[in-house]
Amino acid sequence: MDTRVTRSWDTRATERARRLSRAQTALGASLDNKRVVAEHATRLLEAVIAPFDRVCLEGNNQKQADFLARSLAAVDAAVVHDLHMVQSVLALPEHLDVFDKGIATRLDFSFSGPQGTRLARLVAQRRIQIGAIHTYLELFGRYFVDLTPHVALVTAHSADRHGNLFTGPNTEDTPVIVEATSFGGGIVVAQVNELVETVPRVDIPGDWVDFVVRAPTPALVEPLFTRDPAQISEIQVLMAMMAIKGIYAEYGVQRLNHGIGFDTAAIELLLPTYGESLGLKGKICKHWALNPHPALIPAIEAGWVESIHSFGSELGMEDYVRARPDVFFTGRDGSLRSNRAFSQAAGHYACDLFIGSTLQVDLAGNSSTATTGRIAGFGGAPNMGADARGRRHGSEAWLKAGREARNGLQGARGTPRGQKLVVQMVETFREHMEPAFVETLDAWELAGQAGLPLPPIMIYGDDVTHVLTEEGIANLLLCRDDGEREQAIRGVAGYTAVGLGRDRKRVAALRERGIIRRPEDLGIDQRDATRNLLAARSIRDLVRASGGLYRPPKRFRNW
Amino acid sequence: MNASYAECTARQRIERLFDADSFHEWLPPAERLTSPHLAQLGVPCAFDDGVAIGRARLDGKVVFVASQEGEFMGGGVGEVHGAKLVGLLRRAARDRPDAVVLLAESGGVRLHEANAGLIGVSEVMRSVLDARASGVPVLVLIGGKNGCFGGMGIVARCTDTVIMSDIGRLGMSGPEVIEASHGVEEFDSRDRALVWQTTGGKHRFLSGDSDVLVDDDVEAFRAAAIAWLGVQRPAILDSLEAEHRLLSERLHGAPPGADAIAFWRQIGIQRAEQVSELDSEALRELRSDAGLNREPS
Amino acid sequence: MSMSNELERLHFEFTGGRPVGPFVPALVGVVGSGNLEVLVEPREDAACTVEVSTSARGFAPIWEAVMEDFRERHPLAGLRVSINDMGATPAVVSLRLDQAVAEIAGPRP
Amino acid sequence: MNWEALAGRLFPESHGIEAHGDLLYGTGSVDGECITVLGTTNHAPIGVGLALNQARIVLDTVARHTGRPILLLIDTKGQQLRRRDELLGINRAMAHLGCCIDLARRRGHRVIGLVYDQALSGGFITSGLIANACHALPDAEIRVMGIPAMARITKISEERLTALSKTSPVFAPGVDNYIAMGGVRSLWTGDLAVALRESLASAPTNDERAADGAARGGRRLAAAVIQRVLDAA
Repeated sequence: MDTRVTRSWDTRATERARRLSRAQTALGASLDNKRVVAEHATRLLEAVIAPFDRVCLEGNNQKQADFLARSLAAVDAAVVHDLHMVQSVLALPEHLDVFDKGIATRLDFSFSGPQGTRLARLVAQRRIQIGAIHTYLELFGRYFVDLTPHVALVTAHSADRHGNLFTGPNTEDTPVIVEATSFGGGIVVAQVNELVETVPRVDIPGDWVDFVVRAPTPALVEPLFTRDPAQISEIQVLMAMMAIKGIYAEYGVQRLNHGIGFDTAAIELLLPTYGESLGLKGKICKHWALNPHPALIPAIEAGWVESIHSFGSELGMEDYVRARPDVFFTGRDGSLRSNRAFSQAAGHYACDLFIGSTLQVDLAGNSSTATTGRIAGFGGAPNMGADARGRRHGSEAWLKAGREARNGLQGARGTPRGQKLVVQMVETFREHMEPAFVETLDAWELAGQAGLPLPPIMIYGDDVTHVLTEEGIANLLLCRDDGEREQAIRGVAGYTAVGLGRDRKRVAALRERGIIRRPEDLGIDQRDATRNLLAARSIRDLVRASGGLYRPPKRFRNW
Repeated sequence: MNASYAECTARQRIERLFDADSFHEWLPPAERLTSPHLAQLGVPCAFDDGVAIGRARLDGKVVFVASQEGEFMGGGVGEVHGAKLVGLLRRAARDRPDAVVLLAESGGVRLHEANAGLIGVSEVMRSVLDARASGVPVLVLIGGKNGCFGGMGIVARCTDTVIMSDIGRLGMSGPEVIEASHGVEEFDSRDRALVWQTTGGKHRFLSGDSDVLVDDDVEAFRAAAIAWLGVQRPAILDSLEAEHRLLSERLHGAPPGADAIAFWRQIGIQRAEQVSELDSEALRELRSDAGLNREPS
Repeated sequence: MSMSNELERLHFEFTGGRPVGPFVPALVGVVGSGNLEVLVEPREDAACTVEVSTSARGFAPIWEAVMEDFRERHPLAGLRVSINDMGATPAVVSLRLDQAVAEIAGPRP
Repeated sequence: MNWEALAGRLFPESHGIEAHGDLLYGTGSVDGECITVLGTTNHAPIGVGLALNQARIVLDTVARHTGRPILLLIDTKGQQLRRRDELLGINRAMAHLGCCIDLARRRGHRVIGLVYDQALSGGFITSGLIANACHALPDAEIRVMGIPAMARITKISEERLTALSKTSPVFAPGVDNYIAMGGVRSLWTGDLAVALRESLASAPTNDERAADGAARGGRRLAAAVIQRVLDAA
């Protein structure tokens, strides 16, 4: 029986050709091969974008296609409207202006830190329909399934005549966006800071790129991962000591990722001092999936680090990375080659530990940075902070965590396997005495407000293996029921209402069994936790530690 | 690693900079001489009202010392705080120690005590000049995060010797105040490199407003204080005429606008554009090459 | 838990405990935002008193819990503790209290 | 009050005071004795230039007219808020002006300050407040900082500061507060020429403001604290 339909099979190709010729007629002589003059950028977009298209406007963690964002926000809404935006980060006002103007109506994204409040307002006013908030790898995956962009507006450092792109240290999301769009029958437009004869290296081949426009001003790049050691407190030093001795040394963690924050910066700055005093060099922290954190310079220089693969780069670290090719992934031109998709995959499957901070933790261990009135999303944390159930290769840390999680269980849940260490590190009270431990996360209230199908939880309780506060470490792997898990969390929640609500006897019993361990149980005297333990106490110390190779952006230079 | 001066509290600076265990405090915290004006504003007091004063020894010499706590009210001078400084300086004029050493870290007048603070700061200024007139040298050390501003920025330039680290800053109005009144084009207070080029230790040393530039290290501050302890700037007509010539030539000779690098080049500093990269030792060479040095005579 | 414009004053008193012995008053910490200063002085009688003046209002139950744990760690008699606080977290309060007691107990064994 | 009217009432016979931009200078005579007059008008912001111009006049008086009294007429909105002035060291120029006035005082020149309109802290601290004594006209105002700027820095609401500036002597800009706190020696009312003559006759040589503040009840602690430091063991 013949079940074949009669249809033409190359509609995407013909549509793409139609749009390219529309661009040709719209731009005329000013279109030089692939090169578009900046003044005609908006006219180009009106030619190659059609209403209801899926458009991927590169808004990354660090770099932004800001000129193309402005050009898109300037199109005639009668010509281009009802777009479905798919992008990693909503970082710029223009990223939301397109919704204000009706140029776009639907959105799938991953993170919107700076625009979270305005996004929540636009959703409440029904000006934006949110498809879903994803983690990065999830969104990238859908670019190849049901969210393939029709048009991609990306950013790179330079381009040559053929359209070969050099993305420089901040490659970030560009490869995965261009791959999906170009081979999915879409059109790729790139803004660049420079047009050159030959690019230092080819990051994106020219035949995947349709148009290149030199932006009037260099693309915006944000130094997100720079933490000034001068702002690390004694309490954060104490918590870093506990992380190193109570978790990294305990499990022999050699492969890990650090979330952004002063807590993790404190850990990085304690490796060459406190870590050294415990004889841990070579035993922990050899391989990293993280951006070139300036706070890691002293540990690299002291020989702790063998390899780092990065999602993106960090402003000011270019010369240092170039001088340390053994540690970083660099091109023939010597500059960093970052890649968010691959680093996220590495973080999920090839790292034994993720440690990061959060705003709220509840009694089940669920953790979230979602707060009412703001829709922010979580970027890569849900991916990095989840057990990799597909993983099969063993490691000391992974197997030990697996044993602790399954010791004494039977059946399916007791089948021997490993488990990823996911540590939530948080001071019991944040500034203005906001408690980090709560009975109910704000995420529930936000879900109702924004009409989300699920409460936006960053890391689910059953993926969290340890909760670390200034009061101690709660090892949830060893808890065998919800009651134990709740008391273990209350047992490190300090003087918050959740902490004060602890059953003192049960908490004491958990401490006996090693499920809760306080600084003194780890042989740590609180009064040793001073800033003198930090391998660098200021941005300038980091510059010195790098032999002058680290050149911090202006906003960090107080000398 | 060295002991950072900027990291220390006011009391730690005294403990580590002067001869071991030589500090004898007057009006210590237990006497609870706190500000009478803060409670009505819901602001907690400090038992020493933000400044520790007393007698100590520096390389064996008797010195009267004061150290302002930059973290309490930004080191601002209130009624009690100012009176403690005035008392110290008047006692110096009376008892003639070998020198007075002020560890200054202040935004100037403590705005929470506005009028009382303003009168207090002017009394401090008057008592510095009285102490010097009685033959007692007065030195000021500036190396805290908050720098030395407002009325205290003026007091600093009324002393015999100014010693700064490159983290220290010395001026009158903070960048935020200037930005608030004339906009971000006048002064972008977020551009820290610009802020330090305008009032930071390196600029003040190259322009001569600071006599000494040291690293952010308590030992370096101690060594400089010892070297310059006895130095006095006579407050006589000739020296004030010389000061007038210097400031007038600077005003009329300086390039237009407020570009520090152009200013440094104009006063003869080589490699002016690299100044922010260089350490204090290299800066000292640059200044002496330009013939701008004033050695402790 | 508001930062309105009055200071909140709290007082705690404990009896019993071992005499702390003579010592020179000691001050730790600085009244900066998120920080506090703690002054410890000898008392003639055997009580242990704690006076708190804070700009962060409405946290009396937490201060009480912190002081009870401080008492458990350092059951001392003849000790007067005075605190000026500008919104320090309980972790910082406990750390400063321990630092103050360490100051008067002399160098660590 | 504008400066010409003021000059006429201070020196009824004649005076040679002129305004050059915001700078006032010249001479006047009291009972035949010539005195140097200098100061500012138009609520002048004091930049490096204006500070140096005033210092020049004081130095010339000291160099050429030993013992001649100096009258400072003060109307300023404080220091000039420009990055260029900070770069060029406005704090050093202000200190220089203060040191010149201090030198004049030590060499026997009686220096009298008069706040006749407005005085904001930065521009006044090294002129009027360094004189032998500083006086004020009844409707003059002395302020440390404008309330909007003060609210931003102290995080206290403008409403609260405005209320405080009506009730609390520490915040109120009225000169009577400064008199109560000893910052200003007296109010000049009625015949200003007489008030000037009396102030020249009774100019103190050392700094009595803390004592005045205690005696008048506006600043009860300062003098006591100073004394406790002097007496401390």
